[in-house]
Amino acid sequence: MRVQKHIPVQQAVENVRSGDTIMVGGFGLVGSPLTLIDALTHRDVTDLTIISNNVGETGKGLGILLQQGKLKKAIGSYFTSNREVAQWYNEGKLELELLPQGTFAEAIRAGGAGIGGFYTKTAVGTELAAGKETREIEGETYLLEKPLKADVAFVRAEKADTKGNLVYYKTARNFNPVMASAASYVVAEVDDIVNEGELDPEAIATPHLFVDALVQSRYVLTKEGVVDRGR
Amino acid sequence: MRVQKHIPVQQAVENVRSGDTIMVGGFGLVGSPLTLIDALTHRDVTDLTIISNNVGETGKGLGILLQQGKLKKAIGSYFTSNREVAQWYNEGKLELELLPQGTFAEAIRAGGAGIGGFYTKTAVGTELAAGKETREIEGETYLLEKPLKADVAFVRAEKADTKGNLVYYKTARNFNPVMASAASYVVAEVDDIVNEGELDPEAIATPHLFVDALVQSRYVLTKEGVVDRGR
Amino acid sequence: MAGKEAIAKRAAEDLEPFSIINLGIGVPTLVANYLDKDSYYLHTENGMLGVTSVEEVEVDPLLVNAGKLPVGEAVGASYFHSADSFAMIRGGHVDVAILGALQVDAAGRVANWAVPGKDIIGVGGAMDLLVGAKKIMITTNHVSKDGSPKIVDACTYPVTSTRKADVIITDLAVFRWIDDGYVLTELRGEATLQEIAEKTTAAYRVSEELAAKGDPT
Amino acid sequence: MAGKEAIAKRAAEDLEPFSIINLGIGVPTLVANYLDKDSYYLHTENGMLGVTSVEEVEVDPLLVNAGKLPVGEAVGASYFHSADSFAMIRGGHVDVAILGALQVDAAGRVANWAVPGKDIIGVGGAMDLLVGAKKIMITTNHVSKDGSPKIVDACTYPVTSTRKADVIITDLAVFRWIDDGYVLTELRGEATLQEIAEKTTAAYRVSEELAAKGDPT
Repeated sequence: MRVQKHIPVQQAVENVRSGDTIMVGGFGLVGSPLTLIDALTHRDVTDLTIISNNVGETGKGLGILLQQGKLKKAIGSYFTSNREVAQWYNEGKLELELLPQGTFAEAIRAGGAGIGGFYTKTAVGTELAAGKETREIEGETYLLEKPLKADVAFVRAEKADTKGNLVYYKTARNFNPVMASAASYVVAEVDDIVNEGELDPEAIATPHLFVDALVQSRYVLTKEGVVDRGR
Repeated sequence: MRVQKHIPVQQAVENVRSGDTIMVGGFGLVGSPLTLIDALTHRDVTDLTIISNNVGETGKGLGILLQQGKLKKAIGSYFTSNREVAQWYNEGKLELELLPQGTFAEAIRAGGAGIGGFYTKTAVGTELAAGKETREIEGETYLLEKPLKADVAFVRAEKADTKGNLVYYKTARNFNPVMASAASYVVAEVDDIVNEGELDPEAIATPHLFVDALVQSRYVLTKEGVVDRGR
Repeated sequence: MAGKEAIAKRAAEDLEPFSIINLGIGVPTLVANYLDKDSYYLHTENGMLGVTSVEEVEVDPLLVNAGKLPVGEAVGASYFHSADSFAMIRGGHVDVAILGALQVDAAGRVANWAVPGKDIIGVGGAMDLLVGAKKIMITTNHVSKDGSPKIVDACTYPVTSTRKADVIITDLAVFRWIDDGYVLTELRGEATLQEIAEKTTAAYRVSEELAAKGDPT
Repeated sequence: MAGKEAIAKRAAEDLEPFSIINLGIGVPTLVANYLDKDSYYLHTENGMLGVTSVEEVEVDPLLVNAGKLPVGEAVGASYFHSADSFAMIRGGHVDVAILGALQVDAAGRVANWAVPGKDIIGVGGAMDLLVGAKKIMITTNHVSKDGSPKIVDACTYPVTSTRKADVIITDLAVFRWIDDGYVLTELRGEATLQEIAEKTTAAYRVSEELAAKGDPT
């Protein structure tokens, strides 16, 4: 008997339901699970809430889901990289929740770590503090921020072993490890699946207990842009 | 011009002043900076507050500082491993602050991460919640816990490169990485100092920006107990 | 098989393959001896996933479990720092925590960290595990050394958490929390319903199956 | 040397060797071109310490800075996830953050993330850096494209933080926060005290040295 975590990408996205909240790793397209996103564009789901630093780029990555009208809301820190986000927002077809990038990352970590809320000085006295509770701690003002959690997380790593342990590649790591900790169902898209024991136990950034399924990447970011390398 | 982080252990402990709060890594003696602790036993300092999971063992590691009467207070999660701690506490010669181990670790991380406080369900409804503020979050009760910070942190790693990047060894990692992030002056005791570029950039657990000084380990934990391997 | 070993073996039988398990100090540690190391993933809160038992000759003083006992490393193991380790626990990523207990009460509360009148100077990870693990399994002798019941109406020892234990496995019985209280679901060894009733001060129900069978008369 | 390059070069001269520096998008990114890569440690909030510039031929699409521009890897570099990266920033482990600005006001507040009337849809790491870095250095043109002052009495654009900027380096001048306000400490290029006075609406003091020298008459 074995747990087989490696599954077809179509099977992985079958777990997404309309109305779900989905975390999607990546800083722009760097470290973004492009193959999972592509598969999701072929699913008939709507009203998704996306927790991701950006909504991809115009017509790329998560930007395709936006164009398809599948998104109800986006929670992130920098939507400027996709000009269409503002347009959908202004037309009342997309809700936005903007957080400072550090607060965004910390809120996801908190969601995965069972932390009910945390106090940060970031954004105190700015428009992004509107409606948020403040508290004086040792003479300084802090904001209370809430954890972020999701139904599904789609992350991207460089390699997995068959148990589901993950290692990342350079700045493609970004939000992926924290997102892998903060969702009920976690799928990691990886470029390579190696045998267990082939990853250095000291260098595993995401232990396998966080990972429910693995899919093989098909779309990769190259110097020339997103390339379909087939499968 | 170079920053020379590698210094003699005597110089490293010169930065400790009476009344200081010192974080000391290790789970019992595993991953404990025994060489730095030894050097501290030769300093004439008093009224130290030690933030460490344990106060070493009886007459070993931090247990020596206790016997020397240098400690005013200990903050940790499991003092039972040194029977003398209870004795000093009962005689009114040592203050204790006991935290659940997860809250202890998280409080140190918070201290290093600029978090002003965090909410956890751990210890709710127990004697360790006495005097702590509670808050209902989505129908559940949480405790507010404060960050821990220190004047000095003594940590132990397996290897450092000359820049001060650290990697750890198996379960000797424990509290060391978070403590390295939460003190004004951080000294890492290491078994080996290698050239920069020799550590895998993906496997560095403590980036060099956290580390002020490196010292070569002299006392090591072996199957036969603590051994002086000279220098 | 000694009582403790028998409890550990029964606990092991209760675990789902491929689950993530954290073993407390004492009897729970023995559970590892009854688990196929390729089918169960042992987490230890001092920073490791993939704990195995270890032969004396292979002992590494820097590779220990939460009880500071030497352990081995499974293929596919990983290491992480204490804050990350407890993030796993508190965040609900550990499937089962197996813990010892001084007392468990009818409300499911566990007392396993402090004795009244003695100095409260150690808690370790017990409170975090009780709050965070998806399932709590208590392994304990049914009564304490002086013969007094450990499964009681209300804990007289300081509780470790207000969260209830899901399963209690003793040398005499198995109790499972069902709906709003414990149900005696299994008698172990030569134990009888009568004996459990005498040695348990907590209110509990008896499963239909056990009740139907009754005690030998 | 173009204005932006000159500002970046001046900013580089203001940095202590071996400090940990985070470079914002725009002019700050150019500062890297004037730093010896062995003596300065560049942090980027998307998860890397040890950023260098990169030759076109060595571009790696998965190795970028916070502006999503390709960068290189210094010897002794390290990678970490975003929560750890911002823990470094918020926790005070970055010595200097060099940021651009739409406005800086007499209270030292920086506005650099949103323009009134335009959609507020991006903030990135600016607020975290302004709160967390030990020292804030602003690099900016002295006036905006339409000629209006950027160093103003009170920001009319939404502020990024209430924490003051320590140094402002423009194409015309250097201001340093000393005690309770900005002091003009340096004129750059052909700039005169008169010109700075005309192009700055924030109240500021003039350093004794500059005041003593006066403008050419």
